[in-house]
Amino acid sequence: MEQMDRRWIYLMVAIAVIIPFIVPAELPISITPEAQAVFDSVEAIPDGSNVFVVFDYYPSTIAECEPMTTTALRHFFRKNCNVITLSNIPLGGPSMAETVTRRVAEEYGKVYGEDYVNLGYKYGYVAVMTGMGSSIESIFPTDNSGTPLSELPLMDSVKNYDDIAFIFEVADNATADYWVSIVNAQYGVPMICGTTAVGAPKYYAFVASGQFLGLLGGMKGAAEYEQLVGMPDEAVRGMGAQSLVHLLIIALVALGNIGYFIIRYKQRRERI
Amino acid sequence: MRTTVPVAIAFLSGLLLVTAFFFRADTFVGGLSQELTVWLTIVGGFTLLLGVVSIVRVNWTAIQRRKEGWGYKILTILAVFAMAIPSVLSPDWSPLFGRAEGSVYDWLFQNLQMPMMATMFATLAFYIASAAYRAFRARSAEATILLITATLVMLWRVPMGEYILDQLPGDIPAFLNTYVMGGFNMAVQRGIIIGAALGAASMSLRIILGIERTYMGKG
Amino acid sequence: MSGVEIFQIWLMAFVTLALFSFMYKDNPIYKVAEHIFAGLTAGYQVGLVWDTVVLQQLWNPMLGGKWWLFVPGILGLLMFARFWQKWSWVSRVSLAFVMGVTSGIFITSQLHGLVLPQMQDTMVGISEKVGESEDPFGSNINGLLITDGEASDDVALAYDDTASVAVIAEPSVAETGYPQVLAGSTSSTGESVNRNGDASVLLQAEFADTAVLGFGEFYTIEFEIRESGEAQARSIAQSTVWSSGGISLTETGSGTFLAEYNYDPGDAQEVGSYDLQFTVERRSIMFLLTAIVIIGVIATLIYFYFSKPHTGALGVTAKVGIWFIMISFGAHFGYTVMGRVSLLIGRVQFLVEEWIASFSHIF
Amino acid sequence: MTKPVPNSSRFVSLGLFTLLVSVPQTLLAQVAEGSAFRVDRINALVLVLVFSTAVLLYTKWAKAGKPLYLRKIPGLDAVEEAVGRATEMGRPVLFVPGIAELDEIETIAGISILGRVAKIVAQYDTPLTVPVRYPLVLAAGQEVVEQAYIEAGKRDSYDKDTVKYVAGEQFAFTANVNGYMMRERPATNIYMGAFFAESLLLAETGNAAGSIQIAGTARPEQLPFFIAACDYTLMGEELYAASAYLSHEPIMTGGLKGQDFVKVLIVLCIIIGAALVSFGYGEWFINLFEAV
Repeated sequence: MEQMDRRWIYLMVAIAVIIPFIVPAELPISITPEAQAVFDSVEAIPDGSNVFVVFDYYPSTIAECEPMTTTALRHFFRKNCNVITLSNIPLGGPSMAETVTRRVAEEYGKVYGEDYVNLGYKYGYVAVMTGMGSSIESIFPTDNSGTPLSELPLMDSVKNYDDIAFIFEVADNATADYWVSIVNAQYGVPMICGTTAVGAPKYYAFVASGQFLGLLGGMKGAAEYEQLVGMPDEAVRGMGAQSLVHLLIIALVALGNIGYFIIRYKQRRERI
Repeated sequence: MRTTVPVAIAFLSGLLLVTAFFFRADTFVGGLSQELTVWLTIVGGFTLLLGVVSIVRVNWTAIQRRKEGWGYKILTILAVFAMAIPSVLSPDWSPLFGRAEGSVYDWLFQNLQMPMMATMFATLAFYIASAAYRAFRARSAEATILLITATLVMLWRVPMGEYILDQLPGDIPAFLNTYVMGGFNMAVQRGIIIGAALGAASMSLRIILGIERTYMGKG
Repeated sequence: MSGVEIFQIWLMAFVTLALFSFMYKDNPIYKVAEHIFAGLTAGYQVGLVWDTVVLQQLWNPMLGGKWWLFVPGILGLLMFARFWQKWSWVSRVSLAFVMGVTSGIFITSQLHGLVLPQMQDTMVGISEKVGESEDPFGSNINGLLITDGEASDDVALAYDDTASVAVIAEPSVAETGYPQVLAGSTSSTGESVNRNGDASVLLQAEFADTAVLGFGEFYTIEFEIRESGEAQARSIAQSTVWSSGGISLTETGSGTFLAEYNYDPGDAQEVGSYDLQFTVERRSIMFLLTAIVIIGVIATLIYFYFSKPHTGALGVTAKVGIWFIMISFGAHFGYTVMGRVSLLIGRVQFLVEEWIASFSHIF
Repeated sequence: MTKPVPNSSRFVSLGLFTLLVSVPQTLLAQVAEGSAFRVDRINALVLVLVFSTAVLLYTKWAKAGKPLYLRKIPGLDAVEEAVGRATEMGRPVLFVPGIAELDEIETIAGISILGRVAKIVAQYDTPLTVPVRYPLVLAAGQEVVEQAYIEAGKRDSYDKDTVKYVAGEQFAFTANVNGYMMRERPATNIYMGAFFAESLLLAETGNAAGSIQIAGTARPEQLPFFIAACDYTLMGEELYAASAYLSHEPIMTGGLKGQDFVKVLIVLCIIIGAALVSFGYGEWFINLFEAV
């Protein structure tokens, strides 16, 4: 059993992940208090406020992160909030912010420059986050496509963090730590974080301390948020496959351990 | 000269930023530090290009010396230029130039780079399953705790698993969220966060004071 | 679906499958995809830096009058000096600037933004606030009048002069939060509140709770008075985790409670008129969770403490630390599995819902 | 590794002086004028000053040669044993100093542990392979290994290709190292430094190849995989402590001791605060730690 070719395991995983897409099943999705808090805190923002939606993730984790940004944008646009997007990721961040935001904005008939703006990317997240405290324009003289901020009507009323009501950070890396330690701690802008599952356990500490008002952890977190906003989409559809593969992996762990204990038991018997 | 100047620059710029933290933004120190942060975003931007130059150089040398697999390396260099050249040309000349939607740059990103990056990481799901089978053994008390917690969390975080947990007595999902994630895990993460913050602060202090220079490549 | 779109989907599917093919074994198609991938990643940064840094942040502002930006521009260019052995030390100047500014921001932000709040939040008591009544009276309330038994003027100030005490109050808000103080519920008996007399007055307040008290939950109740115009209220009776503070609590009906306190005005207060305030908090004994958090944080910090050998009490704490750490890492492992699986789901979602779906447009 | 440079002490004393004397003075002057100073951040200032003083004093003492105790890390003994085992079996030792650049503190720690490992390896004449991902790490690694061979008196056995640049891309690097493990079947694999998603790929392949594995990284999200698949794991700050312990580098030791000192203060504050809060007298104390 120890010698089983790993490719058989790969094949089992592939089957477990494909089946639910061919035979979809509707699964009830329970809501954790952390996800509920995300929804509630966004709901509590006055309609029409200016908010940041931050695309701090690489294209490698779109499966987990894009459902979060998409749903957040829908949630904000539904509340007629003005959305400002930016990214601290030099690989794909600004492009994804552009594509995703445009797509969702079209659903809601929002106008670029008036209802939403994509600031794009600048190097050095600590400097970017610190610098925007005094002046967003000094760090981002233009938006992502090179239009000066002064030509964008929305940015007339947005000068620095004082004009930002909320930060919706979606991250697959440690940039969320700096949004907490720099922007939230020094400028008091309320924020929540949507993160890949890998980062979620750490961020429970920031939720407990109230530095994050809520937390979305991985695809399940995204599914919960989609459910709460009332627009089930990719993440909700993914839950079936997620369930099957988890059960498969648990079965594999159990199988591996049973084999291990049998071998150990035999060895012990032989010794006696 | 070769060491003193960099060390002095790190010292002055670092000290200014530390000082500015304790002053309001509209002071002289505040204004100066704001200017320096803007400068950092400019200077630092160039470091991204260093990596590009390195890649081209390394691959080019490999091609010249006909090292193993040099044919593939030609593809790498071609891909660099295919992405880079149209993006630095002015979009006023052609909609294919620049970075906007419809440009070569954006097209290559959306249709090649993005699916490739996503796939690279997706393969980890296979490896993790195989590793779970092979490597995760209850070898010791510690490993057993890790294994049990991991299994419970895996069950809890998916609908089917949660259904199974709900069949057991007691409210296990709520217990997991409140006590395991919000209790044990949170406390440990907090300890680690505090420790890591002290480590980062200590490193920064040594860089500002010029005691730590490994970043300069000084062995 | 247009031909271009189908081509794009097939291209994406091709590179996805090419990279997956490595699972089976290393092969030339995988290598082609892998090498193109490395090149694109590098090329992406060129366009990004050229546009967002060189043009947007440097060149255009300089033309716009910020001529001094040539300094960071030159510092940036100096970075490339590292490719010439002889001049590579020059690039250290730029690097030192980047490291200096970053470190300067780091020191304060790490200590201020992470250490302080995380410490602060660990200093928790054994009970935690679950709900709190809003200050129900706002500013336009009647109050509590304390007389010395002679100054009828005082009485005339605000209230009916036959009464030496007058209470109280239409709560102005009671909509949000729980427990809720009930409208018109706070009252006292009509007995005299004379600070020279020995009669006490019964203060009563009613509140309602939408949810039944759970296991380990209880109320803390506070009667406070505030002199008109004074910001700070003075507590006259307080029930805490540890004591009832002389306040008795009885359940009067489904979900409504009556808090009573015998107030002896001779105790403390000056003659005058006061606003009466009443708050109720619903708290929960969080002894277990609190203990886990405090012990966990301390044990983890001690585990990573290197200045003393881990023997004796320190050793025990460190041992506890390692068990906590293993639980946390178990959670990490579970979550990481979830994350990796999600990424695979994303790709399969694409292959099934877009690529396979496109078959119908072709065949 | 980082060697003291002649004028560094001048900067240290200059820095100490500035931080401890002039900054508070300027700040106090500002307070007196009632102007620009953020009085509400005085708690952070106190923390910064206490912390800086602790780190710098310990560093100074360490440089002055004062014996500073650091406890031994259990996994470190295992390193020696594991290298011994490789010698017995006549198979090589693989050392991966993480996949991050040299500006990452974990990489620096990894490289300094490499120095120690290389010395043992040199003494036993066991072959060593060190794949790296960045040119700067390559330079630092080569220097450290060469130095170790010289110190062990085996200058002639040093092979310049011991430390080699493998690939710049994460997964290309991993694939290469994995291939090496399956082909050469090293008896001992040591991973010390910053690891990311490849941690599992490396550790699992090493496990399959039957090597003894010792790992160390400060990234909590990767530690579960090392713990499960390796025989010994240095967790988090243990990595730094190990490198300080092995290298006796005053900068590292001093930093570690300074952090330890502040950790004790933090633990004390938490205990006092929690006690005060539990008895209902904690508000003022908690407010001392308010971050604004």
